[in-house]
Amino acid sequence: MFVFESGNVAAAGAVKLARAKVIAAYPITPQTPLTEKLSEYVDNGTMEAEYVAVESEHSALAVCIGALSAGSRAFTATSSHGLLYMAEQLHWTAGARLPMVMCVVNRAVGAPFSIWNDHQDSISQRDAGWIQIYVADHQEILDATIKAFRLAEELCIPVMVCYDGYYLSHTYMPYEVPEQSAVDAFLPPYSYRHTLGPDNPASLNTVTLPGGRLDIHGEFAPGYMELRHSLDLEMKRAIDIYTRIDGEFAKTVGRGGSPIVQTHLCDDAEYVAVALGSMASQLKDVADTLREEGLAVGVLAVSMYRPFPGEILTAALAGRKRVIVFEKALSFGQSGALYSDLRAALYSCDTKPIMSNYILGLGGRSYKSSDFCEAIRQSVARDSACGDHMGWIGLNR
Amino acid sequence: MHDETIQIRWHGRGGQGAITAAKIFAQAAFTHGFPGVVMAPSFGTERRGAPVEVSLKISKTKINDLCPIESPDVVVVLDDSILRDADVTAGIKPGGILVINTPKGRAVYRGANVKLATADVTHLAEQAGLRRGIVNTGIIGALARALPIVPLAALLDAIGTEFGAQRAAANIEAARLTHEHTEME
Amino acid sequence: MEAKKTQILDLCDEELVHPGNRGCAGCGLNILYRIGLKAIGEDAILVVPPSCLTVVQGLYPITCSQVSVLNVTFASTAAAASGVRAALRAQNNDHTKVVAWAGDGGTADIGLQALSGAIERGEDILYICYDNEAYMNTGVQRSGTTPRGVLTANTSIGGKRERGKDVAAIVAAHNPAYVATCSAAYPLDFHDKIAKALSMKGFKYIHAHTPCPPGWQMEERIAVSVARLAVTTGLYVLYEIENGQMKLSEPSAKLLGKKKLPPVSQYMQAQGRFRALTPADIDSIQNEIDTKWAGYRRQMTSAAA
Amino acid sequence: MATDDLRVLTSDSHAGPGDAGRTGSWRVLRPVIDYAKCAPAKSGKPSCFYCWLYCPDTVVSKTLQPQIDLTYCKGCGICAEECPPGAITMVEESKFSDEDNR
Repeated sequence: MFVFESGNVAAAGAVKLARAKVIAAYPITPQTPLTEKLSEYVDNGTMEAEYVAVESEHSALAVCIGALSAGSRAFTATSSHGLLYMAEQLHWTAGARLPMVMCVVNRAVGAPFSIWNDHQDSISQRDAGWIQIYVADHQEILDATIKAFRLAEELCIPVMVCYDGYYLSHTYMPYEVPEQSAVDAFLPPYSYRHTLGPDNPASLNTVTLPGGRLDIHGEFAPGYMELRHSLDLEMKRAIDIYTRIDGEFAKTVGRGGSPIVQTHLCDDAEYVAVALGSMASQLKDVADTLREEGLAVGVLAVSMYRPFPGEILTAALAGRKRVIVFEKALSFGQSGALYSDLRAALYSCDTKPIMSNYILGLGGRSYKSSDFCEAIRQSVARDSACGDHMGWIGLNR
Repeated sequence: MHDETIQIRWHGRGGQGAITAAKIFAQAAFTHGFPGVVMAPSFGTERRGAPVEVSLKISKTKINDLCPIESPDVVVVLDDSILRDADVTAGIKPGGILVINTPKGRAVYRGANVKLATADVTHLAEQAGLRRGIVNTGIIGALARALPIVPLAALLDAIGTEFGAQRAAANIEAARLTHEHTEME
Repeated sequence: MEAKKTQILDLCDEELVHPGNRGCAGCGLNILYRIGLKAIGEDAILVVPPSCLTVVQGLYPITCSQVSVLNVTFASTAAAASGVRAALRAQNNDHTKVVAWAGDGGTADIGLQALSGAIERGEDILYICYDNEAYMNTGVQRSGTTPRGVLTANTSIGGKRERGKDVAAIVAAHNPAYVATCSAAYPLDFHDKIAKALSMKGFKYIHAHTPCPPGWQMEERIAVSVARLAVTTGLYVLYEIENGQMKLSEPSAKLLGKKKLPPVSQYMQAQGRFRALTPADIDSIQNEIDTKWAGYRRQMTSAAA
Repeated sequence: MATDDLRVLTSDSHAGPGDAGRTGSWRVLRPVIDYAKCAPAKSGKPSCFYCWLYCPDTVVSKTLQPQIDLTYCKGCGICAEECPPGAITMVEESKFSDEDNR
């Protein structure tokens, strides 16, 4: 069934279809309509779940940590300062290997306050041990959120589904809502290997020594570093596992295809524009326009940013003349984070493309398709001897 | 492709229902031959009474550009008092359509290169049985007259769906009446 | 009807805390934890933030606790416990008890926001704060409940300048189902208050005064007797609050009949941490205690009249 | 254990004695019970057990002749302090021979 709703409602619908049992949330713009909608579902009985109206985002994730550890599927969502207020809990969730799913409705981070969209919030938490998925439209919000529960629960690694504040959260567009039966067939009931309770007395997340230690049976148990190593190994498997999960989703629900990266006109592209989120979608129009001008431009959307699909990106981008990365976030004193990651991934290929990094849209600074066109033309026109470069779009100077 | 997109910018006041009006029009468009429909209120906070904008893009293909409208084909004004506060025709394409709820007829707006459509929606909606000041369904009728891309019947159906049994009739009537009484240039 | 008071012989013989844990010799928390778990039983999930209890529980992969424990971040105790309860509710499990167990810093300071939120929501959990009146686990720094004048690692010259927070009163101001104060010197009272709290629905709070030999700068062997002095001198009052009504518990109620309480200086002189107090400071504390007890006596007389 | 086997692992500790090792070695003073004074031992009926009640370390048995598990007893002396008839004395560990420690 097609509906015409906002991105936040699409996300809420996914959580309902996924039958989350515990929802904890604290209001923050532009996340609020999502969690308001969930509270409405719980109140009007269309969703059988506990809604815990907490006093902070830190507590929101704490409630979810408690719920997941005690054996129930949980969900929260946040934005900006809310995500950063959760920061220690983010690391805790990943370290505890809890299969959490959270939507991050991307918003700029203060000071000064900005309620508008950029990616600084989630990008600054890329190293928290969460899988990060960036989506480009409402259908992807809904599908990715449902798939995220499968992924999180198969790997015991938390997943952030990130989508642009306002551009997606408050924008209405049509999307298809799957049947509950199809989602049920795709997503089995929640199970967690470490579920606490009288049947399984254990103390979870206790102090762990730098070295290993014998357990009560005299067997050698790992230390902190082995647990971290395991998290890293498992997270890297997310690329293959999510691809498989996407295939199963396509079978049961009927949509899917390229869950890790998505390309548009890339086969013969000499120049490839790379971006996260709704920008990547807009770049398709930009590529179409530039193709009409005779520029062989393609687009690559990075849908899964953590784990970083370095091999897939290298295969897709090696040998191109230029790779132009558009970003709404910065690692201050360096460059955009996606750009650095991508540049590092391409270091190993023999035919390295020249790279450009454009920063735009910070704090909701407006941009339009013609800005992307202009930046790509500018990048292409640069003397290749000048090498890689960084530029800003829309900066008043 | 974005060139074939019809861009409609709505101007209203917070609480006036511009978002609902745009949503109803968008839903009807989606079910009547426009797979690409994207609607968004102005990004940021909304305050009751303050001017608000809504962007509505309608296309035969999927819309990828989610940026707010800068060059509208059509501008819809829910209340002529907004003309004092906002430059509603900013960026409007030459030959674009300006739909205004006003009792003043064409005298309300003097500007070149714009096709004007006016209706006294406030009055007509009251006549249809709505409480004074409810103009969002009426204005849909005016837009349907000025931009006949969606059959009126489809719009009236969409209004009915949006408001449910009790309030549907008066809202549908408001749109129908306005559609009938809209003055086109 | 008052529930029958548990006697030592009635206590469950089964131990839910293994020996050989990392608690300091003479740890008051260890007494409370051992006896408390007897009241709580195995059908429970404990939620514990960083504190001495984290250390007492043990280092991965061994724990002294024979019940389920979820260790959580410092500020999140009451919220995480709320999450555990929400999950159990979603699973229609109304028998497993959810008990948050935190120190004074984790309760009065960094955990106060989450605690307040959980009480306001009426979460069906028991929250136990063991109050040893400083951040003992990090090496004895002042906490919100450290009394005035106490020497700690970061009030090492003249002692803490400010009064301690009355957390039980803060909690009581939220109107939860149950509030009680306890002392490690009265483990049976602690046991019975836990049992009573767990028989109720809604938010229950127990604040337990807990001696810490290194933090209080005293010999291990007198830990319990010093904690007892805090009660018998009238400094630390044991009570329960139900339906907004406060009732003194037996060890404190006994003091009502006394014309004159034993001097509080006995309590202070037994510990090194009060060294910075002058005789005048102790006099003024004594005056405060006497005024407080005069008030209790008046209340009792008017209630009886 | 190969790290590949650690998939889906976090720290899940399980209960067992001696997390901190044989904590009896921390002891400087050893509690010695004089059963001639000890109430349950003397009367042959369960009674008193203050030593058991107040022991922070779960090392006193609730038996007619209470036994102290010296493997883990940290020697805090609370049992001696709280014993109503004063049946427990704290004796310096150096007074005991290796033989006694068996």
